[in-house]
Amino acid sequence: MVHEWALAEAVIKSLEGVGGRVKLVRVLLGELQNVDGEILLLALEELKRGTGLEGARFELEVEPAEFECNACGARWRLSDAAVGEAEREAMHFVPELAHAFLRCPSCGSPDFKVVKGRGVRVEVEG
Amino acid sequence: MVHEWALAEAVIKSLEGVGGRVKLVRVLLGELQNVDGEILLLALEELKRGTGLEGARFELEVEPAEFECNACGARWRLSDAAVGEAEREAMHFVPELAHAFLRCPSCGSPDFKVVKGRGVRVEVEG
Amino acid sequence: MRALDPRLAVIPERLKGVSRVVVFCSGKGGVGKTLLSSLAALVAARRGARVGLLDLDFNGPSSHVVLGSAPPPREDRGVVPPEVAGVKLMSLALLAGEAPLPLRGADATNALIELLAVTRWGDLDLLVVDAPPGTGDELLDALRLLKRAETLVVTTPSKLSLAVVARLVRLLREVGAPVLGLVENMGRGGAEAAAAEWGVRYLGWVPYDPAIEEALGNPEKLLATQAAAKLEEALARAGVLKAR
Amino acid sequence: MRALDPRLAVIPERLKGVSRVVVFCSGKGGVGKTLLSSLAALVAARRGARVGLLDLDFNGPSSHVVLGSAPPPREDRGVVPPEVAGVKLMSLALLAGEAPLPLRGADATNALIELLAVTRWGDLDLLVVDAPPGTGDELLDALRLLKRAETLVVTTPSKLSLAVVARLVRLLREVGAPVLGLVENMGRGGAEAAAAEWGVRYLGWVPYDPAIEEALGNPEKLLATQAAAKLEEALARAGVLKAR
Ligand SMILES: Nc1ncnc2c1ncn2[C@@H]1O[C@H](COP(=O)(O)OP(=O)(O)O)[C@@H](O)[C@H]1O
Ligand SMILES: Nc1ncnc2c1ncn2[C@@H]1O[C@H](COP(=O)(O)OP(=O)(O)O)[C@@H](O)[C@H]1O
Ligand SMILES: [Mg+2]
Ligand SMILES: [Mg+2]
Ligand SMILES: [Mg+2]
Ligand SMILES: [Mg+2]
Ligand code: NI
Ligand code: NI
Ligand SMILES: [Zn+2]
Ligand SMILES: [Zn+2]
Repeated sequence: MVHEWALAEAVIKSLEGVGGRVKLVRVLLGELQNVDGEILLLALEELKRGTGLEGARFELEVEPAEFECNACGARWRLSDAAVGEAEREAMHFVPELAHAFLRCPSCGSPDFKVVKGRGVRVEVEG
Repeated sequence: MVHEWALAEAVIKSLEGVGGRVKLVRVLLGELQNVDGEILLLALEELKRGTGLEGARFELEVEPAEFECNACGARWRLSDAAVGEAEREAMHFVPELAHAFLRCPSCGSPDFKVVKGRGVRVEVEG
Repeated sequence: MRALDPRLAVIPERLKGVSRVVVFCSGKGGVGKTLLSSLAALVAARRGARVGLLDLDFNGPSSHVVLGSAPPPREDRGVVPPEVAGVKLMSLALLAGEAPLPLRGADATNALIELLAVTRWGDLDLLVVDAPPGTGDELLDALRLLKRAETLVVTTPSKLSLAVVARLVRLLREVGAPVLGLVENMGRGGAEAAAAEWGVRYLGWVPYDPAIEEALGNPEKLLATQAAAKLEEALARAGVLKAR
Repeated sequence: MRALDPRLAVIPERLKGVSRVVVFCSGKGGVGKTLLSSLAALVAARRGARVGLLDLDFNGPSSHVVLGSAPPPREDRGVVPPEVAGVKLMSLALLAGEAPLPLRGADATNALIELLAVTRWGDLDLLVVDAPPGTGDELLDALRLLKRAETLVVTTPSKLSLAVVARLVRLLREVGAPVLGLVENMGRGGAEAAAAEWGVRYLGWVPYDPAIEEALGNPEKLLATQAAAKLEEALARAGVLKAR
């Protein structure tokens, strides 16, 4: 699961342009990214060295995934879906693979929206 | 420009399911729809007869169109663009034809977002 | 205060007079969706049916090239599609001219909703829909908004097409769209086994017909091709054509 | 408080070792973008170049069918593409299995951003990109996010293809993407006049080659076809292949 490294690199990269002293970095993670928070924090602590982010604290928040069917309007959560380990693994590379592995629990359609819990966002407090 | 009739029909149709007495109907129109407000109001007045909407007053509001370039980030308005009469006419059928007729004034790209001023929305006050 | 989208409300009204909607789809590009859907419309019109043709390939429209020159749509309490060789044609190309029209998915959804909300097809026995390649917004929304739509799946016998079409057939089942059957284009039976494997009715094949290229844009010539004759057989098998 | 998308920030980093990006596009489906882009990657690899192949046809991926079976990507500080016949292949099909993957445009944008943010191509002389048909999110975003991308336009000589490709060529100019030239596939010169008319360099033609179908999935056989030989000439003319 060392894909967390790629993510940590991305977070550090995205902070390069931020001027001034950064005190707090909040990383908002969609549940669909299926990221191991501990590994990510470890990676962030290691990668921040020598970047001017030494003084920054990292905080993680995971947003639960929520889906809405475009066909029948049903709403459901990732925890309601039966997904195997391999599928979860694939989705943590590319969350859009949800459209291959998940189906609306009410009508079976793969045509649904990810209402919440897909992205990665970084918020900075100076 | 009797496309306004189609729109008026659509507005009346969309109100069919609304229960109770309707006092005010606000029709929010994107500038891109390029609709003749007077004709639309006339059509609405005529079509409302015999539908239970006799007591309803219709109000029109036009939202100016605004665009944002996906390539260079520039923002502009419809009034900044040179568009011929035929193009305006085509866009009032299908506002997405903006992507055929308009280009980013800064970089020439057709890959832009319609940030505002495309849709039709109806709001009802009972 | 409630917000409503009036365009969605009027779509069923606009399609009230349309008896049947058949979407030519494939997932794969270049298999002949456009050629066969246009031919199907022409063949049905020749048999006396009232026929419409809706080009949903917004990014690469070409039904108007197959049928030949059509005047722009007319405005009359909505938008009235022009008629070419007995077929009422609606395509963004009739409005966009020669300009490239790069639409993102969300734009395609909106364009489709607008087209369905304003087009006055009148009474039709058959509305033929030419789907774009892929399984993106246009196809998903067409199946969502055209509630009674049936589908006709087009493939060539190539492995590259079959691999993509296999996914499409599963998708059509998942969204609950009826599949009338599979038409094999530019082949001579090579896709029959795949149809059986997928549990889809095999409607027959249309050969690669060298007369097609020259006939593009000329409805009479198109109707005289062997491709048209073979397609007519397949459509009859599918029950899409009324008996003469 | 400022919100940032870390995925976008890391993309240039991921492509740092890539010398050249060439997108095979057309607007039109079924003209051979996938076949020719895969062949191009194979040809370049045989000449000793370090080559990657990115399949952007998310709704109908098939580069993996042309190259033949590839293991799934490996995870190592990101995602490492598997190598097939010297070509590093990245495709959603390697992750999605047989399931249909209907992505709307906004999903395609996100999927592309994720892929570009996590894939570790390493050092490449050439990254070949196989575009989907159409001019939707995948193509627009590829040209937006792969800032140094050059394009190679593929067409057949058919009127139906030329009408669509004409729009694509204008679009590429409008978004400022360099056009290396036009490759005519499954023809023998019929598209040369169109290239001249559009002001695009004509790179040559690749004939319809009946040996292709049997060779799909077998890189050695593919490399031995006449189609590969003719494509190699066209790529050399475009300056895409280093001298041996
Ligand atoms: N049966 C056929 N015989 C000859 N040419 C054909 C036949 N079917 C399709 N074609 C040609 O193949 C190309 C792709 O067909 P088209 O209808 O545009 O496919 P699609 O709509 O699936 O992308 C076009 O040049 C078309 O003229
Ligand atoms: N030069 C060629 N000779 C023979 N078959 C070809 C040739 N080019 C493409 N094909 C076949 O044509 C079909 C469409 O090609 P493909 O690469 O999938 O097109 P696209 O990616 O543009 O949709 C496939 O079945 C492919 O094997
Ligand atoms: Mg990820
Ligand atoms: Mg309109
Ligand atoms: Mg087509
Ligand atoms: Mg392809
Ligand atoms: Ni991982
Ligand atoms: Ni009008
Ligand atoms: Zn559902
Ligand atoms: Zn711009």
